Amino acid sequence: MEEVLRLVVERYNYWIYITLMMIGLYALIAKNNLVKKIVGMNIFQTAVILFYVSIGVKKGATIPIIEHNYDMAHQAIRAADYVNPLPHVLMLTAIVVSVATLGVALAITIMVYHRYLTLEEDEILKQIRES
Amino acid sequence: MKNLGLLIVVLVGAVLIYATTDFPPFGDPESPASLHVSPRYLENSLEETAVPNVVTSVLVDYRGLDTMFETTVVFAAGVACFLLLRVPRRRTPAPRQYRHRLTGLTFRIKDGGEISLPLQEFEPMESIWTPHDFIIEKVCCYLIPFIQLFGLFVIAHGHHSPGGGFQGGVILGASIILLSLSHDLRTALKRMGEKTSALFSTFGVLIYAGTGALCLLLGYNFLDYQALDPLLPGGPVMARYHGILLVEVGVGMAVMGTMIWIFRNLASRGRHEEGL
Amino acid sequence: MEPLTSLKPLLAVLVSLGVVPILISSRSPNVREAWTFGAAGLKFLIVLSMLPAVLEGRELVCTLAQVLPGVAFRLRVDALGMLFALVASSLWITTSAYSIGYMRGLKEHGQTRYFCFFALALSATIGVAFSANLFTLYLFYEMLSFATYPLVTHHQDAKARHSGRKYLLYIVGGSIGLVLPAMVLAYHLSGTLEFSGQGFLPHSGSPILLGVLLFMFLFGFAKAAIMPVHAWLPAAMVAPTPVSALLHAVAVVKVGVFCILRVLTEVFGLDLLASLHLGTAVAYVAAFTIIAASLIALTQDELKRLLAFSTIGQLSYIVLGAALLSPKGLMGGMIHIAMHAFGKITLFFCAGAIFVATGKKNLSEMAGIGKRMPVTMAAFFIGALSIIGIPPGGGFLSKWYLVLGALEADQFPLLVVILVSSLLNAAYFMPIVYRAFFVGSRETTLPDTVSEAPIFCVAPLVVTALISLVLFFYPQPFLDLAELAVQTLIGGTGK
Amino acid sequence: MSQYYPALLIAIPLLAALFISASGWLRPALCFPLALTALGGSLLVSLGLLSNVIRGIPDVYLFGGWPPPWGIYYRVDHLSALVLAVVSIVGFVNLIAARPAVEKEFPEKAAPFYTLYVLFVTGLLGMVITGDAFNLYVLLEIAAITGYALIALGKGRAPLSSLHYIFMGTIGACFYLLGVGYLYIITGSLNMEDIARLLPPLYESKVVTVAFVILMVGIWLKMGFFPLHAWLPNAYTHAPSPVSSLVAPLMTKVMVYVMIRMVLTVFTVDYAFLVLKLNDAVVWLAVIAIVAGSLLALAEKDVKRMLTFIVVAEVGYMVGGFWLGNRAGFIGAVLHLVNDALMTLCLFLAVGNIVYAKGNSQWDSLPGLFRTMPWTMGALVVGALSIIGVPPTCGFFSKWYLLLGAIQGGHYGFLAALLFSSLVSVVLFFRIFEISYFEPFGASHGPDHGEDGPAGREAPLGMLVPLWMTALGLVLLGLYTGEIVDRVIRHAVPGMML
Repeated sequence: MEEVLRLVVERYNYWIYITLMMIGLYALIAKNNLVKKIVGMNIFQTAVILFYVSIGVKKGATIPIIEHNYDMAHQAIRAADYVNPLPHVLMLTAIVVSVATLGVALAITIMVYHRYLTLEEDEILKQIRES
Repeated sequence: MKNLGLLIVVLVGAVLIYATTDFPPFGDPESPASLHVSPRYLENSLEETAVPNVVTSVLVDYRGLDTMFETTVVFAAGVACFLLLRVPRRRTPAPRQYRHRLTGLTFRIKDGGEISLPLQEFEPMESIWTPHDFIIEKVCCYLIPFIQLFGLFVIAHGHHSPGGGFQGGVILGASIILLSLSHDLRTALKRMGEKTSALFSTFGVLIYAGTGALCLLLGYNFLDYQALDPLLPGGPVMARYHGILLVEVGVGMAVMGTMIWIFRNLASRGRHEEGL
Repeated sequence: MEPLTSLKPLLAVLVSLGVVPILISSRSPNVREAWTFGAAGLKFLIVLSMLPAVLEGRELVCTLAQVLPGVAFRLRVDALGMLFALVASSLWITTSAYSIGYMRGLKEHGQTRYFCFFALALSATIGVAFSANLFTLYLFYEMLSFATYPLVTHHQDAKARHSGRKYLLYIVGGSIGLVLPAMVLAYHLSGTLEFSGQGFLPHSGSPILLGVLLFMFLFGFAKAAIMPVHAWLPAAMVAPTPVSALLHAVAVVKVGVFCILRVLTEVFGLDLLASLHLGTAVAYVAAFTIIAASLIALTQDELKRLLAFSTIGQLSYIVLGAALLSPKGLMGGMIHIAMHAFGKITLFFCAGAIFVATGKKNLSEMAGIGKRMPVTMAAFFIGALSIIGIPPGGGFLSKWYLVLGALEADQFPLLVVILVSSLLNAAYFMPIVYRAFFVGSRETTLPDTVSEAPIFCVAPLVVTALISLVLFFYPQPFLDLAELAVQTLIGGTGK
Repeated sequence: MSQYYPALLIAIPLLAALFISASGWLRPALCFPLALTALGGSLLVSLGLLSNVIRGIPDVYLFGGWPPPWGIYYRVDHLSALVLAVVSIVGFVNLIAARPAVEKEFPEKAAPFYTLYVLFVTGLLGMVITGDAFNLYVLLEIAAITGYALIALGKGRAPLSSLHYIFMGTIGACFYLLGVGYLYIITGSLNMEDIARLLPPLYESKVVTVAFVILMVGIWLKMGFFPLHAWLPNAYTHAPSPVSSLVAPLMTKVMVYVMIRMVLTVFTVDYAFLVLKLNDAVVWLAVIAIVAGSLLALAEKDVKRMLTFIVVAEVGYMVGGFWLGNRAGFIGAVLHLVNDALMTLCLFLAVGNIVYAKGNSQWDSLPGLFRTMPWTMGALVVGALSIIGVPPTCGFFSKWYLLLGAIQGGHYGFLAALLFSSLVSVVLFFRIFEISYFEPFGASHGPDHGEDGPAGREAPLGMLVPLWMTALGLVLLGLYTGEIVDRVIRHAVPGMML
């Protein structure tokens, strides 16, 4: 029991991201409104970002900006003092990508709305079937 | 659909959770991710690129290619929104409305007619239009310059503090977007036209890719800012430092231009009318 | 002897392929047909020019590309291929002449298309004849299938569409559904597809697998029209008569039979077939087809359908000959390719000539036609003689060898089949000839205006009929070729 | 010079895309020539890379001069060089054919169209050549976002289809990203070869297993592998024809390449085939994909839509062939990747011509096409024969290897599925040919021989030339199969499969 508890406590961050991700995925699959789907998509992407960022965390470390006038001659920089910068870099990219996707998705949603005057998927499909 | 979605979600979630048991604990400084590649960035960044902000140096230098494509993604999104939404202006005879600048009186001209009054006193307007709120207008007028200044600072100071081209570019873009929100789209367009924002976005990416290509021309690898040494003061390490700055400016331009571009096309469904 | 490397086989294949762009581009029918003639003549000459070397026992080889490990796109001229190519290329000339008469006589549409695909089909036929391995064979086989489709469906009406479907179903279904996997399996077993006198399949393969493989080939090459995959042939008779004549009496069906011959002799090899008793099995399938097709032919009224069923029966003679696995039987089968080709094409030409002159297709309407079209019907008589196997028709020789082969192989039931079938052949052909000449003028339903078809129709059929006769007295080139072919097959086994 | 090829391959089209966008505002007439130059340039570079690889010159390019695993590097081997060549050829040829359609359908938006077009190709080229797992994700998104936009440009329900594509594509890409994250968390590296080096001691870890599974699911989503294909037919059908003929041949093929690359370079064949033992299951999935794709295609009455289902079936060919896990299957899969890209291009170009002339590709617009558009239909026939698998077109040879692989692997279900789909293709295409050849009935009769057939004109020369280049390419590719396999693909076969 203790073992299990420890497992959960030590890794709760992953559970959170998985929960978030599944919320997003569910919205993507099950929601009828296109904008809600897009929101779900964004939650989904954000969950992945959270996952990555949480990889970078180190206990007792600070942000990865080396102090100014760091005296390198006397003291080597210890990597353990700074959090892992790589996931942050990657997630900057991923954030930008998700923004770009969001932009294109919204543009297309506007086109869809303009064409069918609704954002409810079942109504749109009904219109398509009837035409 | 709902049940299917639930089923899929539960299944996928279960698989993902199943794997977490083998993950290193949260915040473990001994995790492989903290031990394998990243230490070098932390330990050598200052020495190799003279940039204290390791995120910046990794972003723009060590993994500069990713960032170049990332900027390209933004650019592509801008072009995509333009391609999909922008309605080309067509000269079809239709009723038009004009507002007298000084008095605020509005005129309606029937199908394609012309006004005989001096044109510079009038401005065209659309039917969807809301009057401006004086307080918001003024407050934003004072805010915007400071926002822009801050944006420039974030770009320029990205080497030493959190920030950089993306963040600064977004802030700059937001200032123009705030202008369109507080006033109207046309006012903002007058300050920064569609062509300007599009070219900003294009040339921003071009600065990035061009810097890379310049390195190539100077006989080094693509994006190896060391190549800029002969052009910039301070030796090869500082060449990297300056190269990063150059690229950050490009990123800032691209992001700012694209944000504004996308916003306008989304907000007005590509018509660029006065209202939003 | 060393095989000769030569471009001639390739030229022979390409000459008609090369003429297609010219045909498409030229607007004048005369120029177009002159080119067709030129290509046909040239093709025949090229084939003929290779004859001496082949008769010396040499092979001409032309490798184009190595496409798969151990499999090349390669052409090879051997005796059997030469025999077939000679028949096909010589008949293209006569058929070209006949086509002109027929197509112009009936004012058919789409003549350019017709001549183009005809040329393509001939290319493919020669290609099959000169294939050095199963892959090349398959390539040209498929090419022929698709090049023939527009010819079969030339009339572009609902009936043609239906026949086209049937044609594709059997031919392409067979080649993709059966031959292709069989080929891959054979390659998997032996690592090669190259024909060789002893067959290339390893003798160690499981007998059941080999048996299945054989029947996949046998029915997959549906152009050979062995029952039960014969139904496309009568259906394809909706095509214009020259198409039926050349393609369905000579090129297409003979390609099918030729493929089966190659498979029996050079993929499996006679020894392997003998040791597994597969030859007998094939022989009985062929025998069944012979009898059944002849019986069905008896009941037909439409002349072209009758000829189609007759063709189905005759094709199985060739398969039967090979399946006897005896030298004489093999020879009989091979010669029958030539003999049947000349005989049957004469008959088809006659059917076409009658159609051009009278518009009649059914036998019941042809009573007394011999008096109106004496030349045509005389040629018909000669062709029929050849098919039945009565001297002085060339067909007699091939049947003679087949009978000898059956005796050699101690297969008395098959001997009986051959003889009975000859009787049946006579039973469906002779009444036609009789009714053409020997009925009173009162029974004739034909109008008085009917006379011989245009000269372009009549001349070719006279020529082919004469060749049928000549072949009885002077069968030397074909006999020699067949003997050579058999020697390479049997010689390899050490007999 | 040749050591710069990997950088040039990406830099040329990327810079050109920017110039095209700029010239759209400054000098619109330059857009098309710029695009043509860019793709022509990257075509030359990719051919150069291929010839380098054949001559045995290794090509590793370190971006920014940083050594792996710290920097990003591009690596060219036999497999990627081949796929690069295919991608750039398809992109180039299709661009020529795109011009008349672009000028007809959206002349005022040519500049952004060509910009996105070139960026799409850039993204695909980058995906193929990159040696970094995360870089691949970014490039994937470039190709995806440009693809979404280009597809949404179509008429009718195109935006909705594109939106669905966005949803599915984003899930796929996120799964990919997540899988890379899983690998990162236990290895600490993003470089493909570095990960492969670090993985073997971790094979037992659940993280690796799950990473593999979600990576595969993500990639399959992107390539439209059968149960995950739902977005594909709509998106490809409603897209404008120059877009369908770009996206349909390339996107799925490149994703197949990514799958092969992941298994080969990151996880290694040993892990995928020996430790996980998923082969049989995946091949059976492929069998279902092939059969289902073929059957669904039968139900369609629109040529373009039918082709999209054929694409679904063809994806099954490649995935199945690869997962057979033997030499012939591997060669078949890679060869089919090359061939299918060209075959699909040929077919979609031909359909694009029909759409150009008739407005749509429904069966109603087919009658009389052999008469009015003989060249287009001729090329369609060649493409169809290749899909069916008739020698000497290239489709036969890849099918041959796949069949051989199925026999050697003893997987008779796959064998049957391949044959079944070939036969269904015969039916599919000959239905089209029948309609366009026979109908309208009676048009070809009478003494006038149907001179007054249905009205219609052949597509412009600018569309016919690339179409016929592709069609002839199918035959040439078939005849040079031996060379390609011998010089290129054979060297890409992983050692375990020999």
